[in-house]
Amino acid sequence: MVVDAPVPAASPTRSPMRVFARRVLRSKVNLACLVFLGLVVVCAVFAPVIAPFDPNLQHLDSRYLPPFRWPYVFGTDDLGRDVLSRALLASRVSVIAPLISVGVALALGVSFGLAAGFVGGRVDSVLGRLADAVNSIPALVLALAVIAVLGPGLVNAMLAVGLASAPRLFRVVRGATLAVREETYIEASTVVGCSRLRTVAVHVLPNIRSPLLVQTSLLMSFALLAEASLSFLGLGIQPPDPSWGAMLRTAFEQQFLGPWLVVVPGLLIMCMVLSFNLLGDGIRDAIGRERGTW
Amino acid sequence: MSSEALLRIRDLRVEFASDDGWQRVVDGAHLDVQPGGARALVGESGSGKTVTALAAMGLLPRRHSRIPTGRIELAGQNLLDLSDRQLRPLRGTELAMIFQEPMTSLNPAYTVGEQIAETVRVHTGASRKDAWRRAVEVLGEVGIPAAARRALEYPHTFSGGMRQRVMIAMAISCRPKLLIADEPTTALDVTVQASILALLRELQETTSMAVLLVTHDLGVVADFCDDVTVMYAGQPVEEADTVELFGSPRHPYTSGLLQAMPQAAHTGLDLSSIPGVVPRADRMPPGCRFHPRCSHAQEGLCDIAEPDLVPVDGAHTSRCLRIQRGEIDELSRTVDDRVGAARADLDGRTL
Amino acid sequence: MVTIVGRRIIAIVPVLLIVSFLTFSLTYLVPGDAASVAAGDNASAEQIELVRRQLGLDRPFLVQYASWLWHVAQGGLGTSLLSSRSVLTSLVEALPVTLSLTLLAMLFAVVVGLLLGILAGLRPGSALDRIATTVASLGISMPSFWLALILVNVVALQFGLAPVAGYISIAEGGLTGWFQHLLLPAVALGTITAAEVTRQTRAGVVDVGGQDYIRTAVAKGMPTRVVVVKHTLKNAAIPVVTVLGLQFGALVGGAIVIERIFGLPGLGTLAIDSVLNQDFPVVQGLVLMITLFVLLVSFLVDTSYLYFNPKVRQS
Amino acid sequence: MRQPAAAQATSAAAEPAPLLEVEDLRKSFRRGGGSLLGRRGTAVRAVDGVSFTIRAGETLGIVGESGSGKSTTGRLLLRLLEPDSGRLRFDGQDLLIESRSAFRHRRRDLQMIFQDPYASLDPTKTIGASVTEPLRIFEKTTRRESENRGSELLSLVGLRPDHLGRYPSEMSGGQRQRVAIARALSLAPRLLVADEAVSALDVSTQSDVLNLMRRLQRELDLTYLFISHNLSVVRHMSDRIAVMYLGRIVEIGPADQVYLQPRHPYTRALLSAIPVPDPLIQRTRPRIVLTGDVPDPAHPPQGCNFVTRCPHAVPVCHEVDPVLEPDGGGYAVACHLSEGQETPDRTPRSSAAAPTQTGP
Repeated sequence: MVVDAPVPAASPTRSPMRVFARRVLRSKVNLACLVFLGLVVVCAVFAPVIAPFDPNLQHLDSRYLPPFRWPYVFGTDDLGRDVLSRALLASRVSVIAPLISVGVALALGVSFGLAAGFVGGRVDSVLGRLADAVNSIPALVLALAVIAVLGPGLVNAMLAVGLASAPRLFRVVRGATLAVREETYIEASTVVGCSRLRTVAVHVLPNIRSPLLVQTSLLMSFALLAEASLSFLGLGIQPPDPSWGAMLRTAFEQQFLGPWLVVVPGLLIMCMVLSFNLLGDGIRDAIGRERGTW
Repeated sequence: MSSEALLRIRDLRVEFASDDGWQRVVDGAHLDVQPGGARALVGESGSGKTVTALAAMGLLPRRHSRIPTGRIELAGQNLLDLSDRQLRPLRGTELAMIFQEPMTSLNPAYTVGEQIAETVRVHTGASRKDAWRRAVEVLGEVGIPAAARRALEYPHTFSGGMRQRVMIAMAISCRPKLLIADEPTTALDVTVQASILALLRELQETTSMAVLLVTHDLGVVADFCDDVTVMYAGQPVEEADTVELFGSPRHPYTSGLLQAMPQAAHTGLDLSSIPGVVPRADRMPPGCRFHPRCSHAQEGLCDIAEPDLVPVDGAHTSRCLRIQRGEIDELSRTVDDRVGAARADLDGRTL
Repeated sequence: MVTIVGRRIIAIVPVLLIVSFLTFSLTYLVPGDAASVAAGDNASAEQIELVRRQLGLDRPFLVQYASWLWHVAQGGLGTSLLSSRSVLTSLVEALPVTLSLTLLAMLFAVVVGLLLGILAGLRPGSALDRIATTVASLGISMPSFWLALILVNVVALQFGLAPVAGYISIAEGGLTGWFQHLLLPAVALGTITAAEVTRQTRAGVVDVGGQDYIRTAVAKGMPTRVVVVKHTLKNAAIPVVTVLGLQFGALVGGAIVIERIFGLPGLGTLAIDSVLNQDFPVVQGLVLMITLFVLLVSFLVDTSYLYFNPKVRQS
Repeated sequence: MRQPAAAQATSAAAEPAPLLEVEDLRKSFRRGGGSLLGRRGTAVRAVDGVSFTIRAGETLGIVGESGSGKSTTGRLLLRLLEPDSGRLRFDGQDLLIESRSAFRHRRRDLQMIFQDPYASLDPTKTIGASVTEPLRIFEKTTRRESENRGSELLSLVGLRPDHLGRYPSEMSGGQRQRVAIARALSLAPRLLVADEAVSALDVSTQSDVLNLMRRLQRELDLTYLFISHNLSVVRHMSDRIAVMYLGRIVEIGPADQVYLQPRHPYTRALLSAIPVPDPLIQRTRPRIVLTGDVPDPAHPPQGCNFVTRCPHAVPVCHEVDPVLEPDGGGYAVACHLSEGQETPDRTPRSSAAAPTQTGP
């Protein structure tokens, strides 16, 4: 009998994080998503340099141009503004808006989630009820209510979305913390003399990073959709600043005169949301296989 | 003759898909179970014993595993030739299986009576009423008190030992000729283990059902089985009658396992141990798979030549070149054999 | 079992209280002044003061909350600052539209999602599975209002197969008229949920398929049909039902945008109007009513666990 | 690491005072969880009045099946759980009057090894980081110092210094358990609680770890509380054995005596249930097969805890809860029948105590 696989030399030390990163990057889908997202960030940073026109410049003589009419690659809108230039500038909003929301959600969700999961007892039940309450108000409705108070605008809208999605993160963090808390190494950390704070920071947090990463990715996509919806309703970014959602609003208002206006911003939103979603799934799969190794 | 064997496994190889291609986790499994007999399949984790048992039931995950060669014969019929549809009527009636984890092996959404009655209905075409009656009857047979009432309850209301009894009831409900028990008592307490083993022994006597017991516990083997197959790293390394194997093991691995068990009275001494770990399926050493851990290994022989499983003493087979060549005479089985005898003497009086 | 249901109902109460408190406090974060908004643009200081006293805005915060809550509990949601109509009346008028839309969307999502999810989950890795998974990934990433715009453009404008906008109640246009007007909006709204249900169903079926008790069922010789229908689906249903409960809120949120596109006079349209005009009594009423419905749905979901999961039933 | 050893040497010269005294330790858990509405679950008495002492340098084994409270007892000693009542004295000092945070300095003296070596090491930390974490907490060691001490500790437990940079996922179960032992020893503790320390290991590896623990005990003058469900292992390791059932000690005494002349029917059943790895002996020895399972600890039976499964139960057992009665020689049993006629515990000691004389 012959052993098929040659005996490899002892493998060099691999940190779990590096192993994990390699697993994520091994998938072509994940790689493609990362490349696309990277591209959007590059566009956002260099939008003014790349854009062929001033995004707000109105070419009143060339309104409602369908795509591929030189020099307007993606055509022009109702005011004769270059769609490509607007889409490029709008990528800034698509990068910043989810960051605001997810930042808020992370700050609230992680701290409260860790507290609820690790301390448990009364703290847990009070925070849990609070999260339940906020969570039972649909995110967009909560955002509307906050906007009613603070007035329309991108930052207000995204703060509201962040607040509304915090309970989701809270639940994930709390659940993961509860699971990790049951692990023997947490008990062991108490035995070797770690204070509670040290245990949470050094032993709990790093061990919930995987589900946290997955949720962050998924929340980014949710926040982007929410931004688009609110801007579409005119409650997010205010004219004349472009966002992909706001561009769809123009398309909606002009759907008889320029039906093609709906294509570019919609596709961009979808690709970006898809990237975040697929990345989230990809990370989740990589964790799955991480668990399954022997 | 082995042709009389109820279950005959010959040269069975099983491979699992992994990131680095197919890995052979069972490499030449070989065993017989006689009608009404009890065969033990022993090994540590990673030895391939459970995979062999699952292969016999046709329960390997289809998409991640394959069987490149081998025969699994039940009463002369090669199960590997059968389609799933052909195999299905045999499961539960000819051969049945119980598992290590009684806590997760029962469907949480149905009552235990329903799960047993369902088996009876599918295999015998019995009416709902008759099937239920039979379910209650077997629950009683396996020693569940107030069986008629408990049949109406859901699995989560049963303790681990009771769930394993339910699993056994389900397995024997259609009177199979062979029961494959995969570590049936590993998850249970010793006193519960003792009662489950007693139950299996009793069922074996009353129904003349053959049992293939997969276990890592040599004590359980000594208690329950007529014959033993010891597996190491995907291969059977020794096969013999139980008394013979425990009395004079003919493979260094077996003797190592026997010596590693803490024994009655040699408290003051260090335990002997087997250095190292079981090699991974993709990192099998050349030559004898056990040689890197073997105290009897000979350079230039064991690390080069691959031994076969051959008879060394009557029906006693061993996969050790040095034993086969007669270079090792006696492998000690315990540090002091007299200890065991003394213990027996003692048990006879105190218990 | 009755006590479990009772306990679930009681558990809703504190959540509702917190929500009502949050909603009520919202108005206090307003930079402006509710009284001056209510009194109108050209009101004098005395007039504003009068309105303030009429509205009871000069009392302590908690007292105001208590009296507000007392009124709310009796159905008194106040009057709109803009139209001076009863908030409750406006809400009750708009509610059937939104409910029709969300329930139809939910139905669409469940039918499509379960079907695709089960087919995909039974054969993970097959071509059908890969197609279903891809479609679900796309569906979940598609902004519902973008899909709505495309549907309007293609189905309604280009081919004229459905009305572009508007709502007709069953009383007015019969079941067909009602259905025709809601079909496109419901599909647009339900697509994300359908995709979510597909994924969850698939995951549930795959997960249950790997459980020990499925192996037991196979080992005792059960036919594939029994293994799938009886042993797999009932257990796989639990996470799916959970997702449905969570998705209801998302549907209501999504309905706001969809209603705007299709010109449906539902809660969403009401919401946008009142938000833009800072009509707080209406906003408060909306938040409360929507939350109540979300809680009601999640209560129904919880109750359905009793069927799927005997452990919950007996605890 | 050597300092406490010296302290012990002096105390060992005189009649050794117990290192740890446990008195009437109790702990119950609530099951069925309370809610905001103040509903309370049923109380489960996990540890129900446990008392014992451990002398410096000895090993006390605690054996019992699941639900016996043996692991809870171990956790109570380290205050991983707070006892409901009882007294804990370590080296003469009351441990329970200290606040939880003040108790942290006791970690230097009291350490623990856990069952599952796959779970007791933080998967995101290197072996070096895990082993030296106690040093960094208590002694604020520098990085280089930690590294040196880490290498020393690893070689003490038979691992190589280059294992320091590895992650737990790259090590075998036996190696991980060695790492866990090294971490527990880093602060030179005096008492080591080993909770099912080898249960998750294969037989061949298990004996390695047991040998290591015995060697370390000799070299470092350690005191062990060795908790396991495996009576053979406990017997191999312990000087004295306590048998627990449903939260109580039912029998405690010198290992030989408990193992060779068990008096409590449960201990006997337990011994009889462990199959001897020798078919000739195993098949001829008489056995006691207990009926039924361990009762639900939330609803323990009336009278003696063991009465529902006891083959010898007499009416008094259903009525009166037996107390653990010491015989003065460090041996105690909680059974009404321990001095009675129907249990043959009066076997002549001579033959039982000298098993090695009966050769084949």
